[in-house]
Amino acid sequence: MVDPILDIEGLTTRFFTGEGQINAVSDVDLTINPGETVGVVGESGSGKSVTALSIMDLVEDPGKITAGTVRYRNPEFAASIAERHPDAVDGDYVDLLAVPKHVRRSLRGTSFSMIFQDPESSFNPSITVGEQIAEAVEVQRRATTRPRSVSARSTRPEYRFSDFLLSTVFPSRGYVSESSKQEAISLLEQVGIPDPEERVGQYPHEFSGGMLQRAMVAQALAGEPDVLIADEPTTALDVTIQAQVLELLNDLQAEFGMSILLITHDLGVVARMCERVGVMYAGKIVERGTVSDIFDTPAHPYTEGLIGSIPDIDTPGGNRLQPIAGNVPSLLDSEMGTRCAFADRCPKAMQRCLDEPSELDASGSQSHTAQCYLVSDGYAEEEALPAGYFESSGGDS
Amino acid sequence: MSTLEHNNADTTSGGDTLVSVENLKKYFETAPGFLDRLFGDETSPVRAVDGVSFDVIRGETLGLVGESGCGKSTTGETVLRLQEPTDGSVTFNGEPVFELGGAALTEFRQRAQIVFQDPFSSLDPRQTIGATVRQPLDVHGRGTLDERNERVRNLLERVGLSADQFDRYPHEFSGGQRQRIGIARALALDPDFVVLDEPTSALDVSVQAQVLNLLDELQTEFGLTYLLISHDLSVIRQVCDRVAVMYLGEIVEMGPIEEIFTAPRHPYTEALLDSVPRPTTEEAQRDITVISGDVPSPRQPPSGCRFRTRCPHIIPPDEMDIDQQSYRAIQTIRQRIDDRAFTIPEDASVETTVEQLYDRTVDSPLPAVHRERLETAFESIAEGKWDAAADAMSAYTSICERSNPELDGDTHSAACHLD
Amino acid sequence: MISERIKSNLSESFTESLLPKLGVAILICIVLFAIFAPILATHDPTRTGYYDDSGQPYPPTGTSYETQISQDGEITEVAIEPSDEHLLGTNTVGQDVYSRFLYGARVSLVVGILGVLMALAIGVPLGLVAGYYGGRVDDVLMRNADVMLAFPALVLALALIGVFGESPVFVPDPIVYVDSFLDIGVADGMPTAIPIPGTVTIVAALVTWVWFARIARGEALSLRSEEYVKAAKSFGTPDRSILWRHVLPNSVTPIIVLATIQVAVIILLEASLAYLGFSGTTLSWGYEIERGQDVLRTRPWVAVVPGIGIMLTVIGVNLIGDWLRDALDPNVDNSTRGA
Amino acid sequence: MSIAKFLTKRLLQGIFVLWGVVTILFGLRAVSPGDPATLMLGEGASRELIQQVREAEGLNDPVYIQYADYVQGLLVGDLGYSWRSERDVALMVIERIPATLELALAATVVAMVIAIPLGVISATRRDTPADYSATLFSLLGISTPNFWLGLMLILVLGVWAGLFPTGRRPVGLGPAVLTLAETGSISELTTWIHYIALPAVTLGTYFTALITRLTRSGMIDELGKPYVTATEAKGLPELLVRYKHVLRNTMIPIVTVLGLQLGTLMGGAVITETVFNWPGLGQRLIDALDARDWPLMQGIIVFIAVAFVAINIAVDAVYSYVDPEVALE
Repeated sequence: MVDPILDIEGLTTRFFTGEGQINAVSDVDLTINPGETVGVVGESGSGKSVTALSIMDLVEDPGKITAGTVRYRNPEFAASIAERHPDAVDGDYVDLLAVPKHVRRSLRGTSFSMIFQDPESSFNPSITVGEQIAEAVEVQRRATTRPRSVSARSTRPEYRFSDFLLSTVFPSRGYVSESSKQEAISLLEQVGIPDPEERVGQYPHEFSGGMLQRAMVAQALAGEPDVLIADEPTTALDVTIQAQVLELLNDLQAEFGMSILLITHDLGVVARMCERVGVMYAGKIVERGTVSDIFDTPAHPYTEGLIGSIPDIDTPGGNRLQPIAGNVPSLLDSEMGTRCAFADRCPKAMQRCLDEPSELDASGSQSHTAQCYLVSDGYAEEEALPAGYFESSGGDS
Repeated sequence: MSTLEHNNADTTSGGDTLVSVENLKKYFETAPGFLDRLFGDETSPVRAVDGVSFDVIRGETLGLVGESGCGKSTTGETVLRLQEPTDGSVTFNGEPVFELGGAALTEFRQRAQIVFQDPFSSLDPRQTIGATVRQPLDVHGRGTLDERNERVRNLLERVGLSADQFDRYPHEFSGGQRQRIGIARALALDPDFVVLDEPTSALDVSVQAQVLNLLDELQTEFGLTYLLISHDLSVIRQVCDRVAVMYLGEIVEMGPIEEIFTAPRHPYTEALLDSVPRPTTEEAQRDITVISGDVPSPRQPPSGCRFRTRCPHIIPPDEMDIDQQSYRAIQTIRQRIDDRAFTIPEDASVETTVEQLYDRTVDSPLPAVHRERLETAFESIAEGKWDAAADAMSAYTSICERSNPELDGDTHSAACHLD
Repeated sequence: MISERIKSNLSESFTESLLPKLGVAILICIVLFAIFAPILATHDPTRTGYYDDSGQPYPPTGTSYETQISQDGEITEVAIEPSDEHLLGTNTVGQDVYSRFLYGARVSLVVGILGVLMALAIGVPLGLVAGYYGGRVDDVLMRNADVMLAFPALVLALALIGVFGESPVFVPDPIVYVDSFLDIGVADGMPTAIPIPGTVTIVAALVTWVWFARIARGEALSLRSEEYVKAAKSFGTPDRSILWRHVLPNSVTPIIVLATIQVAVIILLEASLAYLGFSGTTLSWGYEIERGQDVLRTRPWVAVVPGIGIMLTVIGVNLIGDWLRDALDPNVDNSTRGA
Repeated sequence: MSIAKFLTKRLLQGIFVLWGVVTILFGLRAVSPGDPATLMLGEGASRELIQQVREAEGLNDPVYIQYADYVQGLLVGDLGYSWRSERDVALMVIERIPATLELALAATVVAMVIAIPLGVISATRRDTPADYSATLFSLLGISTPNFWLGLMLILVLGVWAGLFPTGRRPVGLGPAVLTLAETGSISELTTWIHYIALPAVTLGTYFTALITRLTRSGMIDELGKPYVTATEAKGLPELLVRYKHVLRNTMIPIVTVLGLQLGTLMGGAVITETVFNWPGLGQRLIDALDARDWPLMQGIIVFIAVAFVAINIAVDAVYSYVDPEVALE
């Protein structure tokens, strides 16, 4: 069995807002093996994007990662920081939540890259696409020309206000070197953008959505990352363009061998791209398994409901869909209580689901597991709650 | 049923046609100011809808499917006269919609309604949901205030909300609930015809299923006719009786739902269906034809068939011996010559330039005859003679460039030169 | 029209930070000063000179102020220092600085508020109509707005006042009027009418309306493509009713914020005009500062006190403007929606 | 549409605006009370003399002819003659430009140098003492009437502390630089700096406060945009993200606002010049208003409008350079 490149355990991220504490991500376990594509699927507000941002250390105020470990396997990196941060290092693994911010930042763009949902708003509108890709190349170039141990130790800013002033007066004194700009052209070519020489000098608004998403893929590849995190990479695109981008990601993975963490709400995309899947609901992974586990033998009533809700493109319509009743629950701590978050909408909810939810069986041997008493204790020993149980109390808004 | 011939006197020909759209066009001009005119800056208009014809039969659900920017939403809004058309006509129940005025227009406004996509912008945040749903009744002065309030309460209950939420504001509701409120508003005047403009695309799948079921129930209950606009083929198949597929302002294929989905005739429809990833275990192994390129600009749509720039089945000239893949590649090169899109290295010799261009554009070996033509064209490019390059490639002109195929007019009609 | 969420945002940001409270406190004080000036004042703010210990008027009756200067060679004898009699001293013509401070608040607030109300009445309807209909109407309005913006507000105001004169309007003092029936403690001899600078108020509105028109236009322009406006059109709501029921209520927030900020701007404009001597009333803080300028070295309070008045009032108004902007701006609560 | 074409278009719009300004001024003059000839000659002039002058000045012509004459004069740079001093208005305007320009530039420099870093610090260290002080400073800055601020500066720094002179300045920048070039003596230049310090601070305070606020709020808005997260995800140095990406995009709208606020700067200059007895255009404008000297007043206002239009076109030019999308859409 291979060692995972990324091993996440108990990841918990909360937002501390004026209205109260929001439990965006609670106790998430996830492993990603080298060269593998792992999907995280869930509806809006399920915490899947925050999970991605937490791994990248890009959670913004008022959000905070409050618990968990994110262990990243990279012997070279582990060795380089072992001396200064012995607590964070465990063999080849480094716990990224136990190292200082600037060390984690040094992994962005080089070990981890990210693609975002909306390419139009993810590029700076006033800087050319080529320059922005070249920046990513430059990050990688500087990281490799300088030993990592130095960058990990250094707290001196790499870039200062004076550099900015200089570059506004003398454009040649900018951060990005000429060779990185050349590299940007070949990256654009690699992701299948015609006329890359022309395209590097254009601004984001001169690109179509699909082209811009390719450019973002190019930007993410600049650092030859170990893990590519794709957060809804095709949601903003049309289906024919989505097919192009998914194919591109598959080809590039075959070529570079990176692992992909694919975050999406589209079960079809998961089925096309992934080997293993985690289903998220209300900040938790409620079911985990291979694609065939999830689609052929879903164990959690939520997964079942999700699959039942999707109209099937390959069979004649007219039959009623089987929707999940109710709405996505609030993640406000005060409103969540201790019950299983899905109990209100679950057709099979039992009394015990209201008292304390089942745990996700995290033991490694169990590849297919769900956070539900139906799975952990075999089939229902108790009678399901009567239909309409929640309607009297369940005024949602 | 024929979409080719239609005249106002003969509205009963289909017996049950509720809405008939004839050659509808909607162009968006970027209104030129005085100075624009002075400078001759009248940019070519966006041809959002460019000659669309279809009928909607009473009681059916007609789907209008296509990718973003294909003009499907504009079609929906223009049919309801929320936008003034550039050309064409729409008949509703035998009345010419664009010529209506006064009482007849008021009547039309009551009988045709719309449900919008965005549950957040479709409700006025400063109005209670009761006032929102009541507004159509207020405008048309239906009954007394008490009667109207009573009707609103009934409607709210009918769409699955509670009548005592009358005085709440939109922000207190979830996306799915807001969409229900929008539906209640559209039903307030008891319309015959409802345009559903992407009614579920902003919703999560579990909520989408609830709303689709609700729309289905309401259709039976109130005898509604729907025009469903959507980019989601699964939704279309779930709820529609017939479907029209749009590409770049035109309908490329139209027919009964099952035929379109099981035996698509237009390469675009085929590609569209193929591109949708299925949530099944077999999906990873399914082979799909990925169509290349982007949708062209609706300001300058391609000549002839608008899909030809991306079509995987573009027709080579008669008697030309060439495989589809090479022909596709050559067509792409021709397009780029027309766009002057090749960058020529400044200080390279003609030979190296030709070599470079050839390497960049051709992946698989070509028969000698095609290779020679290409090299001639690239030489002209290297010398800066774009027109000569285009001439050199003119042997490849396809029928798809020369003429725009028409819908062939059967129950299941497609606009393609292939058959 | 004001939803629960806005109310809760307002109260939340009010209780959470100090500055809005400070702003409200300052402004309440100034408003109270202004309203109850006749009761709080110790002297008639317009009466020049003072009475010496023996009760004899000084300078002697019949001697004009100028004569007094030429005889003594200096005027410092008239502007006396703060004392029990004159809490904040007197100005160069012997008027009580404290009493004038109170009455000055009236002029500032009335000009600021009236000016903004007039500017709202001109700018908002024009802007909404131009933005909603677009086309020719919009072109004409925006070109006019460009022309208005090319004049510095103060310069345009000066030019207009040059043309139309200062035309002060004497408004009867309601407090003194009430006092004539019920004795509510107004000292004898308080003026029964106060002068409001008429031209200045109108000019303030004329140089301000453009900003309201611009913002209302922008709101209408974006609101007209909102789906709820389209929905209203789809069931035949007349344009007039759409403007009134949808467009206006949804543009109110930025207009209120702008109106608050413009009150501050107009107060400063009035003070500047009065300082330059174009106000039409001498009962103004700006005018007092001008008077104090000549004796700045020896009698600083004459200029300092009214300056503090202007500053506090404008700070109060700006703090409230900031509070409204922070609480009403829909962009602010994005932080909780990202999760 | 090319950038050149865009700017030509803006230029034509600018000419339209100037035409509007000129027309409004002419209209105001036409409705203003008082007979120009009487104003020119003084109250005691004889009826014959007044008639003579009216004839000579074309005041008896129909209004549209007077208007045509006036616009025609403007087109060839003829601003007419001052009623009071009978000097060429164009000259009277030009001779006062340097002083006002010096003041405006000095104030702008003061404002930019202080405000932008202050705004950046305030936005990136929200809710720290630095942010609070910057907020407080900008609140005071936009709330203090500048003539009063000028007086207080004179009182405190000039009179009490004796750090700066308070009288009319003895030398302008031009002559001071000339002296430096000829004799190598910097004493005149230091005198000039001494004299301009307080007026520049007075005029600049409002702008410093305004730009600080705009920078802070603009920066906070900009920091919340998705591209910032995406840029951080690339692993770029934090300060690079902050300056090259965020500050740059923040400055674009600020420059536009500043262009529109030029009127406020000119209004402020009028006041500041009066307070400090500064020999600039603003002071001359007040004199002209006091004397109801219409040609002079018109000349100065037209000049200000020209400057306003020119600067706003320059702003658009900068705009189209840094952000082609916005300018050309």
